[in-house]
Amino acid sequence: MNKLPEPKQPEKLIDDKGLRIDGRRLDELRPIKLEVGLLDKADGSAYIEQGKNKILVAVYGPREAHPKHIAMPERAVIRCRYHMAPFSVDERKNPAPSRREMELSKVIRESLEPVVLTDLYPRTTIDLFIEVLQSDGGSRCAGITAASLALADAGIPMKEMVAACAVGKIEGKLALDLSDAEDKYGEADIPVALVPNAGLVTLLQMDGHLTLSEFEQGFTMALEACKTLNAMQREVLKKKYATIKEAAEEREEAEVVA
Amino acid sequence: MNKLPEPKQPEKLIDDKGLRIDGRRLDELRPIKLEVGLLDKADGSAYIEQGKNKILVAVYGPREAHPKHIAMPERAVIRCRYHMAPFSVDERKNPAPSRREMELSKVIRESLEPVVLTDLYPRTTIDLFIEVLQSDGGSRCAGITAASLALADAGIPMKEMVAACAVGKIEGKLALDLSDAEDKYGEADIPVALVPNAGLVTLLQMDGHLTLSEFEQGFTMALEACKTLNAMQREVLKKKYATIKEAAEEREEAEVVA
Amino acid sequence: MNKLPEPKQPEKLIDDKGLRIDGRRLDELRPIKLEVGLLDKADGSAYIEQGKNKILVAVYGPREAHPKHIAMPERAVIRCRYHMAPFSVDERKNPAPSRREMELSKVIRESLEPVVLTDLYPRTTIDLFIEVLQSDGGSRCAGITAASLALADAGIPMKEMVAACAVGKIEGKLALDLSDAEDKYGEADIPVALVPNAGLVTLLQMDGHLTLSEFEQGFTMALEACKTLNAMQREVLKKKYATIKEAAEEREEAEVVA
Amino acid sequence: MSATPQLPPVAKLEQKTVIDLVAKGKRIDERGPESYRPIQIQVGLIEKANGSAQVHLGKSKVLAGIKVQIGTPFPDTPDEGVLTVNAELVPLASPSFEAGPPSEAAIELSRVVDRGIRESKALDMKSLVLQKGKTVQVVYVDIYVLDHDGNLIDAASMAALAALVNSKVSKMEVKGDEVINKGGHHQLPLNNYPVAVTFAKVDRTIIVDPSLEEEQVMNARLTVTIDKNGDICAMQKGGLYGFTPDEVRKAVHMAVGKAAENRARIMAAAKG
Amino acid sequence: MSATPQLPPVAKLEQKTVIDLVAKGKRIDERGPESYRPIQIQVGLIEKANGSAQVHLGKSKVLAGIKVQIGTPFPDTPDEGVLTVNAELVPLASPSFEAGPPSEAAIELSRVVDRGIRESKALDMKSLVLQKGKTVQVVYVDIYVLDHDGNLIDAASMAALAALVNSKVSKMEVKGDEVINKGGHHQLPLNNYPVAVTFAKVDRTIIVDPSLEEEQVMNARLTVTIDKNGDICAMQKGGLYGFTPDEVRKAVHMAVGKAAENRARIMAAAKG
Amino acid sequence: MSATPQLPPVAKLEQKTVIDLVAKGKRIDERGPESYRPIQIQVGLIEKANGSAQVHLGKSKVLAGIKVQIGTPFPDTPDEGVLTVNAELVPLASPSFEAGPPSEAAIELSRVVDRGIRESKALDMKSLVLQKGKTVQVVYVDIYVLDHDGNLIDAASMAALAALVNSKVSKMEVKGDEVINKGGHHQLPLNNYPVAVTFAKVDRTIIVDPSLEEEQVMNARLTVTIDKNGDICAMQKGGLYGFTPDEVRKAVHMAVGKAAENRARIMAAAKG
Repeated sequence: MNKLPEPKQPEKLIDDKGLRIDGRRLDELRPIKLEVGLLDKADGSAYIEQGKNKILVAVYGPREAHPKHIAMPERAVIRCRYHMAPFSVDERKNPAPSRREMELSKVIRESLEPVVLTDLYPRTTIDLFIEVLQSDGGSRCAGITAASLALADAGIPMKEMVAACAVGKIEGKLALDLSDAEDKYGEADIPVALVPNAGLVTLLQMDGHLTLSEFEQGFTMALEACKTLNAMQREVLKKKYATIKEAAEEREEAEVVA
Repeated sequence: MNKLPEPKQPEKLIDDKGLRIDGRRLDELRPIKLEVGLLDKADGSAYIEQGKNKILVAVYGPREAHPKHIAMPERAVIRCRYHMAPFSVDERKNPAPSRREMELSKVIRESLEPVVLTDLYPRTTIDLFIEVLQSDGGSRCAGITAASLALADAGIPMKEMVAACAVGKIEGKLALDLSDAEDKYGEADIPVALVPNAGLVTLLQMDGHLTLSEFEQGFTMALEACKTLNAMQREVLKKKYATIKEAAEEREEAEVVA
Repeated sequence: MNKLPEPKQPEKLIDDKGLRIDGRRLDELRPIKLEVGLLDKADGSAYIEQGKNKILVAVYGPREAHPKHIAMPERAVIRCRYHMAPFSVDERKNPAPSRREMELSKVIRESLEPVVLTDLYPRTTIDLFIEVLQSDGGSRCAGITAASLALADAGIPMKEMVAACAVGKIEGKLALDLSDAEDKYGEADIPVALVPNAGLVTLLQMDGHLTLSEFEQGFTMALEACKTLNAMQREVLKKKYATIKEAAEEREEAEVVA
Repeated sequence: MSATPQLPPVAKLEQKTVIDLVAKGKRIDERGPESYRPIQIQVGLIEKANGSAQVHLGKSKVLAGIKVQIGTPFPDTPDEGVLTVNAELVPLASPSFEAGPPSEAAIELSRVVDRGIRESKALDMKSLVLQKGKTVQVVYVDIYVLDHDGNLIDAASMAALAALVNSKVSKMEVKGDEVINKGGHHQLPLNNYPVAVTFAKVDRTIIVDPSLEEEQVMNARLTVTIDKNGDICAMQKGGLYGFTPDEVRKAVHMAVGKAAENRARIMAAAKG
Repeated sequence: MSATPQLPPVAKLEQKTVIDLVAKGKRIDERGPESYRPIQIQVGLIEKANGSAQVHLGKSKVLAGIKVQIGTPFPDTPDEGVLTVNAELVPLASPSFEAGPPSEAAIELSRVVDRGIRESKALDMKSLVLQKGKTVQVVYVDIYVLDHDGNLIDAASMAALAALVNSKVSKMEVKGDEVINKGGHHQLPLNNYPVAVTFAKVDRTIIVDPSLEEEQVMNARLTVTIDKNGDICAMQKGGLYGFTPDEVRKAVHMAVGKAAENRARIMAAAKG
Repeated sequence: MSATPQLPPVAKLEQKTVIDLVAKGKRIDERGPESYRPIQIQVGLIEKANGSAQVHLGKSKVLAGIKVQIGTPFPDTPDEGVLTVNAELVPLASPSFEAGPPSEAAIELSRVVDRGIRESKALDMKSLVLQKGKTVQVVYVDIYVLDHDGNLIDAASMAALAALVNSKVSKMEVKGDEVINKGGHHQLPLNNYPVAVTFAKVDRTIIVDPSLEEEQVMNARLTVTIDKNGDICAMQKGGLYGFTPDEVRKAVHMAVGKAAENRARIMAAAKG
């Protein structure tokens, strides 16, 4: 007896109108909020809310590799830590990294490696810290989406940004961007990360049960969603630079006036 | 309640004819199978079956010491890990090294140190990995016997090979090469390793109860068994080199023919 | 059910005559025994008994920093480990360092840093090992008092010695140098370390409940007790050097005679 | 082992500026010696927690989350629940933080916040018992540092208290062998509202709420935690040097007023 | 933290040879792009285990052992047994493996094998319950890598499945407070037979079953685990680069046939 | 992994002196080859322990403390209590000891002492049971090395035995769900009194009770633990070289007399 009474399983994941428990259509993303540059100490940072996911990402680097023996003579080493706050999930999570967090740190790093111009910064590390403050299904994908923005915010040269989104199967139907409950009581989940212009899939995992044609259809849904998310990412950066430019212009004007 | 029902204790360890539960005489070794050179990646390897013991040994080295500060300027450092697979024993063993495994790694290393010509390879390490895939009493001795062969297979210069065997006391009588059940329900166990030509005992442990004269008699039995095992070790190497030589001759012949 | 029957809580901590369970007055220190130079291998050592506290302190250094990267180019690094023996407390303590021991190691180190002339020994470490063999309330303060002596015994140059003592509140009254039971059933505890001539408070912690005026009064009591302890410290060193001097003179005399 | 910390190299000039300003009764961010940086408190950000609060103290940012679980009491306190305070100095928050088991700084931070709550008897431990000696509520207060610009103790202490005030827990009871929801929610029962106030000694001056730049040049640090009655419930001195007894006395007296101000801020924010 | 791995220095020339061959539709060990290396499967080598299998995949060697113990169910699945998959990359198997806690490669390996078994519902978890909510069988699948010459995921996945098929467990029941043997043995109840098929992308070509030399030059890796119905139950992409969507589609389709072939091999070997 | 130890650099000259003396049948501290250093044993120093003893063996100092707690038996020995021997080589005792988890030297030390006690059946394990299969006494023997001047095994073995003889435990019983004091105390029930005797081989000579200087030049070490009847209950060879069979035989015979002498010292000291 060391557990709280469990929240009940929802009776149905899709209602008669074809809507999901949070009112979404099957091919609809959850509400997304993206921000960059919130942290003072980090070289770059970003924040994403996707459904109830709340994820903060910081980038430090390129900086001197420490300890030195991890440095590589011809490129920067990318290091990545996906970590969940103890209060981010229903049952308190022990803060020591779990096997799941270690695996996700690896696949997230691998999803971002292809776009970072690591050969510009030999002997350094570029460190990515993804802190899941609240988790609601799809946190690895949301983490990748935010991490790309944090890298951009840190001024790390990249070919382009990576966006990620999962598609799943609930009650036999493919559904985009599963929430926690949908993931738990659904039948499959496929997280996908895409480098849109290069047309490269850099994250692909799956668990559950899918026929080949379900996979084919779901994979395509996920790729489309990645493109949508990539557009949002670019929008956020555009806004940021607009703000910076505006501020600069105002400063210039002020100087002219003065 | 976290245990499976226990296997029953045998009623008698020695029957009316003086034979043991596996049909052996008191002074009889278990069936032994020795092989060398089974592993592809290791610099040397050996395999031993002794009763139900199944033990695989790999040698890597001499190789650059890593981390560097463990290197010694005037000799090679020998490192040794005795490790049990989780499925090697009745109750699943946690894969993290136990205190017992740490002690055995030490005494096994110390049993082999005297024969390796470590001064030929200063600043390097010679690494010995002993993996007990199935354990059946006497695994430290079987591990030493196999480790000597693996060192020879790796071409590490040695004065000679070390062989090891335990002798024990069951139902008041000295018995060679105890099996698991005999060790568990017996009264004493003395693992011994011998460098035969040098006449040096390099492993000697004991637990249980022995009078001085029992020790004297048992110790002598163990030393004799070590010599028998050493002959087997040499036989295996001889066969290996014969095979290599044959292959070389065939190759030569083939070349002559061609 | 994994606990021994608990010792009973004393009915009263202060009796009708104003005396405490061990017969002390409220402003009275426990019996104290101080010794220096008991250990052979350490560069300096000291031992304190304060009530039932029995604490041994060793100092090693200044010695080469190991690993090297912890060294500081302009000063010695002080390292400190406060550690409790498993048998030092009522319930056996796991020998792995607890969070409490880690915190105390830090505040004890910080209490001693100001007096050690660390700039005389750049690139070295001065290591302090405080082993609580038996604990009886106030062990961090007793540890500081003994550690200063051990530093002196090791010949580490210091501005002066630090002395420490706690004051607490039991049954609403301020009381000096709480014992274990008083700490457990009392209402507050304030450990204080003082550098007497410099007039610097280098350890100050508190837990419990104190009004401002209680704090003011208790703090003053603790500072006075620190001065008393400092006199004892100096006495011990004086005696030590007297003994050394005597021995030297005897030797000289003996030489003259010879 | 605790070792003299290696401080990041701060430019000597910058260091001198910070010290010189303090010596003149000024500060690098233009505050007075006895002023806090701007404080923002937001509660309830983490819906999955039983309570949460984020505190911005200048540029320092700390998030605290409360989780209430079911567990067994400690054998020597069968009639009390369990309180666990844990602080994580995640490497996201500062170039000086490293991934791995809690550093001594993280342990000290959690223990100082813990002492404030525990010693002021803020949380009613007896009310957490569901079945004496067997089943109790375990209250986890997890402190997550998101941006480290100095004085984490005060930020964490405020975040922890605000999160406790913000808490909402299902009403539970034990039936047979199971814990069941009785329906409805309640706040964790609080009897006190401790607030930590931290002082630094820079050169010979006592300032309140040191920023990171000030911490890097301070001689020593003193935290005084004050309860709702203006009494002291916890103290902690840190740093490589010390305080004169008079400096200690001055800080203790100053803490009472500062704590009251910050407590009012917390209550206002937490009750919304 | 996960860091860009430091690959062992492979001679540039050798690296080029491997790549050039693949580009021409050939491979360094003379296989075709869509061929596995020779596969040998032996079961029952470890008598003390409840099931065991050794797989030789070319020169890669993996041993899997099953242990069935008694334990308690997870609180949120009181009516299911427990499955634990663990992989050890012991330093005996490769100069690149180190003694110590599981590396991220070992964790990924065990988790990919675990997902195949768990998500295909291969093991009938409900049948492992001896007493609902209290006593269940815990099935440990321990994967032991003995020689690492590439594509450990497929070798481990085959070894794990063969060991499960090879399993023999005493029939048990709970009487009063004890677990007792009812007499007799049975195989662990299996409902599915998942097989992992791993592809590598070398230069721009997709090959199956990469050897170590090929892994060291590959751009990326994709594992597709196929169940007995030809459906997908798990996938895992690895490596520093990516796949085009079409490459993914091609691999998924190719996996179905390869899995069926290897499943037939496993069943033949395991049933003897 | 166990690695060839890096011995502290001992001046070659000093090393030679130690060896030359032993070769002549002498020793650097003027003992004979078969003599122990002076032994002092004090018991009862740690009042909070259930038993304690401090042994000075020359300049080596070892403290052993006994704690008796309540716990559950191991599943395979439901009718026996639990004995746990642990040794700490705290860095206070030697410049060669480091803080951290037990080194292999500490583990070997604790296991050799443990085997002496366990294999001689010194402690009556059955008498530690309070409720079969459920509640037993757990006897912790903690060995604390305070000053390391060689031959820690013998010093620790003597301290452990003396602490056991010195023990005083409340009489307990189980009532309902609780362990209660019956009133009164008793000694832990001892049936045997094992004593370890350690030999070193320096050059070609066997000496007893090696000091640290002698350990640093010895070829090998042999410990023989002798029970009260003069029989052997444990042995342990250590060190980088070996013994001839005759040297082993000689040591075993010599151990009997030495053990008897030291046992008498322990009993005298422990019974006061």
